[in-house]
Amino acid sequence: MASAMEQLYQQVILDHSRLRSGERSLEHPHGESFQVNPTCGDECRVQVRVTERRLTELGWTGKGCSISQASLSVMHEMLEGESFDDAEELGELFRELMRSRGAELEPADQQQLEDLSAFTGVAKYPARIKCALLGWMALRDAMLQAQHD
Amino acid sequence: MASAMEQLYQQVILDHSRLRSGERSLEHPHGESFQVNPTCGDECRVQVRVTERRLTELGWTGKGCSISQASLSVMHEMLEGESFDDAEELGELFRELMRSRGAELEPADQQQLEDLSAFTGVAKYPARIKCALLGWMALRDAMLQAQHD
Amino acid sequence: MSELLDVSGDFPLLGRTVREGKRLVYLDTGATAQKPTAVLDAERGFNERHNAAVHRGAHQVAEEATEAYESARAALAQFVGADFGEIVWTKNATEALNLVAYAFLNATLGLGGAEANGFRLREGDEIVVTELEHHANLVPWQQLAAKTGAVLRWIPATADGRLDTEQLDVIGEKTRIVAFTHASNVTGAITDVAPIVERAKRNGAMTVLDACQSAAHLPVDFHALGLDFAAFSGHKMLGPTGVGALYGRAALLEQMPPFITGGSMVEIVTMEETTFLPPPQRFEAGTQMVAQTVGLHAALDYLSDIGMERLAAHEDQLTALLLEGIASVPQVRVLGPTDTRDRLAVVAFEVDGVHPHDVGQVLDDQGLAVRVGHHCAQPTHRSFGVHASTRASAGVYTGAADVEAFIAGLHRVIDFFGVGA
Amino acid sequence: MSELLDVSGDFPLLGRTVREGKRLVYLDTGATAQKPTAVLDAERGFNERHNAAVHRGAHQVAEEATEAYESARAALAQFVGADFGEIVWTKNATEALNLVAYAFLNATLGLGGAEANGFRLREGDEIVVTELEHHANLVPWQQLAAKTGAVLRWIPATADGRLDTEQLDVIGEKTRIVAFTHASNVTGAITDVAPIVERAKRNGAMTVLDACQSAAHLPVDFHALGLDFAAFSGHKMLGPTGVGALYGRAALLEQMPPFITGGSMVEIVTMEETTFLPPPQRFEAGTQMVAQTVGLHAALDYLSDIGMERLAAHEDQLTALLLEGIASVPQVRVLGPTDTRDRLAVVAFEVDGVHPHDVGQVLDDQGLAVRVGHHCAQPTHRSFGVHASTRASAGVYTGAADVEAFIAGLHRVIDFFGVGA
Ligand SMILES: Cc1ncc(COP(=O)(O)O)c(C=O)c1O
Ligand SMILES: Cc1ncc(COP(=O)(O)O)c(C=O)c1O
Repeated sequence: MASAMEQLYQQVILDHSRLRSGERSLEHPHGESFQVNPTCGDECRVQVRVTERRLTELGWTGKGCSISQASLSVMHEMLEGESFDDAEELGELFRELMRSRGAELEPADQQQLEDLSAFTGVAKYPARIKCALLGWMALRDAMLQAQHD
Repeated sequence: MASAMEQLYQQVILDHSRLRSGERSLEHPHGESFQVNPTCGDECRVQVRVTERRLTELGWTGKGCSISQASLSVMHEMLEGESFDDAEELGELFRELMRSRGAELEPADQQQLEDLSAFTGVAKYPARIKCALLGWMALRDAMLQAQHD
Repeated sequence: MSELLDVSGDFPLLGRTVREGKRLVYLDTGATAQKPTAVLDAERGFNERHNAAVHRGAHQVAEEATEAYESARAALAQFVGADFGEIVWTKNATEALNLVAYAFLNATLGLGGAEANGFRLREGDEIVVTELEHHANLVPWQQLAAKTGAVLRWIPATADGRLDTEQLDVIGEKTRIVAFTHASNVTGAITDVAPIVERAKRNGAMTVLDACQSAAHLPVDFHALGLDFAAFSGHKMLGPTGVGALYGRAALLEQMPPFITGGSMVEIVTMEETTFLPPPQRFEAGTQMVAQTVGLHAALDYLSDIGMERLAAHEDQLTALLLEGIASVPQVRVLGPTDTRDRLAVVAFEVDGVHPHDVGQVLDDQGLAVRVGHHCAQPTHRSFGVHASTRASAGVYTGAADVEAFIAGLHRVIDFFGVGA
Repeated sequence: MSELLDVSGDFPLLGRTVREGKRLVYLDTGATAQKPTAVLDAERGFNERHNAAVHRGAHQVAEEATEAYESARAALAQFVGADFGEIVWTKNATEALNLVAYAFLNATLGLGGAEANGFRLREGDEIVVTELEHHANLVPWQQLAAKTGAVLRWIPATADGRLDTEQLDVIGEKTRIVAFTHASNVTGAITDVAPIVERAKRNGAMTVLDACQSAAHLPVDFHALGLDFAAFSGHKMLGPTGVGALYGRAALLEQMPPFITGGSMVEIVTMEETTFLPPPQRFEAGTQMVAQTVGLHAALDYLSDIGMERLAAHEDQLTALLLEGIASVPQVRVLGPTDTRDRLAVVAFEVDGVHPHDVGQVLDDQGLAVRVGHHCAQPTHRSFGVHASTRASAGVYTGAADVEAFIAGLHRVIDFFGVGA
């Protein structure tokens, strides 16, 4: 059996932390949010362009650990082009996963999470949950902003 | 043998706390000092009139416990009319007594202290030492002031 | 009369003797409470297994320390009827009250941006306190007034040591802050909070409750009381020294500029400037009293196991015994209500012709530990025309035998100083 | 090389395991130290026998509590080269630094009378800090500057993480306060205090030393250093959480208006105004962390028994081992001096291509507890062009085997993330 740490650093995560899908600044974003992890000073900025409650473009920049960077990369892959409703639903499911303390997920949820299910191991490390959620907090904020404009 | 508390409240002390020798306000004092015991808010004011480094008049007012009032009363009886030097010497001896933690004094000191030796028992109660010394702090201050004017 | 509690065996200190073998009768719980073994074990257990810097680092012990610290916060929030994020750890109630006063000062000096507008004072704004305050809930407001040009006003006390509810008109249009005690640590009187909060709200003033005595002896629910802020101390609630807390309504904490600044409460720091974390972290600068929050958590569990209603009923009976016993000594005058209605088991009194220090000394000689002095409430004493008093106060571990010993002690005081009838 | 100390058996927490049975190697002493049994016993013993309100009441337990509290102060004063009345208890170093900053603010706002003139700032006055400060010795001064119109300036760091002594000219005629660290909690560099104090004195500025790291690991003598103020924390010195102290030169403490106000620091209180006690009481409002001062006293005794010179020599050897071991890993860059001269056993570093959080996680998996992040010193990190690092720090209980395990752990990090050469 893989150790807790090996479960934490699944290959998907290590790959995405190098892939950095969606790492770019957008021009004229409709919404953006800058978030900081106070423990380490890790930062990320998420920007969105929106048409009819749909994330037509999603870009991010930032510096951080493999967990936070991979989380942003997967977020981009899964949500660019998707509707607000889908983004909110996925975000909520991901937050739930992070609160699960590493318990097994229902198969349906696992399926919906796709690559995000690789983050299951993070939930066992309370100090790392913030890393995984940092980009998602920024996304929620950026979407809120885009909605209000 | 008398208990520590009976040694604390010797008859001399109980008598002086009622006698209150020297309790009065002076007109045109050359020096005066007001002191407060922060634990209980007990207060005293000591006033002196001085001729050639001699305490020609010494008066006090205040409210406080039997120890503090008796100490003022004995102070007045022993020091009115005496020289600064004698007052300082006695004050120093009394402070020493208070630091003694209730140990027996040398016979010579005991003799010099006269009624003040009744306060030996106070030194066993750290919280009460301030009560016994309150008036003496005020006297020292008042003398200092009188000297400077 | 229901059964009194009988838990003194849980409190190691109460097993000791004083003054040459006399059983200690601890009647100074109003000043600070003794701690049950469960609290000492919890604190030590934390230090032996989980001590580390919280909210930092990724190692296991640090994770456990953080979990212990934050779960103490959750327990405290639940205990006093607040939300998790509404509890700020402080070293004691005094710091908690100062935190609020300094938030007003810092906002008035321009910090905190537009969000902090509600905390800016203008000359002529009024701060209302009461004549029954502990110095901790009076002096910080005097200082704030002196620094901002605000005016301090107060609700007076009645002759029997309650707030004079006929005089709530002191709270008016200009009032910005109403700081008042939930229970006087001198008279024991419990404040009827509702009309004060109602009047403060009507005038747009914020309310600050000193819950030091109440949170330790009564069930309290800050949300139900509609308060903006409340302050209290762990050491009065069977917890360790060195830990207290501020309750602040979430929306208000959000708006407040910080008080003490430093590590663990910042977001981005450059040499030039700093942005701050949201509450409660914004108000928790530097390494916190982590082991003490764990001890307090155990104290709250201990109190909850007993039940605050049951504790209050227990103490009501002790109040009745104390007042009854004292009434049998004609030389003694109680400073405070002489009936048990809305009253804690805190009884301050004068002995005719004997100074409180002397009263306390003779009681001490019999193993009776009481408090003498002004109990950090000089104006309250002045309202009774005295400058000091003796005070007996009870707690969860106090029993009927303690009260009996105390009354016998009072008779000995009368005899010793010869002030009998 | 002399013998290393071998005292880890005195520290219960170090006997535990983490992460499925791995021996805990605690290398986070720079954040907070573990506590020897003697400290835990002293604190508990106080709570079981002597706990009561200090400086109040006339009963025996209160007398004993007062004696314990004040004798801890005396021990601390002696330990750091100060007089008894020059030690003010605080909850941590952060509060101590804020106490000084707020004394300046309160004096500037008119409190404290003519005595406090030396603490009044005028627009354009300068406050000098350094680029090596912990946020605790930076943010309070930023805030003070923002509130008073004073200007913040700073002494920069060199490329190897020391203060740039070529740039002490920042301290000049307009300088009123020079606040600087005795030892950086990131780079470990120990400051040469004398030239800074000399220049501050020459310009009539007050000096404030952050002695958090130094007082815990070196012999310090504040009088000999000629300092005006110094701040430090008990929890870094093997003592309990929740207690720290400010050293202040007697003549200056006398002149300072209070910071936190409330009970036990007042003389006469009326509803209208208040007079304050002399120092140190003036700065100790409310019920203090009494049990924690007793624990700290035991910690000081423990350290004195070992001898601070011997401790420093022990840690010097560990520094050498750490730096040597790290030098063998080419992917690792030390943020700070790479020789042992004037340097604590605090080593922060970068691993090329691996984020500190990830470094720390893999170390943690092997039982190695280090700190990751900015260690409350963002500007210091920025001076190295990074925003976070991993930090290993040693203490009295650290041994050569711990350092070996750590170096092995670093190799595992390199392997795990595939960043080997
Ligand atoms: C150099 C330095 N200064 C200040 C502090 C702040 O100390 P505390 O958090 O105990 O207030 C620390 C420790 O965190 C430190 O290492
Ligand atoms: C009513 C009241 N308010 C405030 C305080 C201050 O609490 P602390 O000394 O724990 O800060 C006390 C206790 O001393 C109190 O009884």
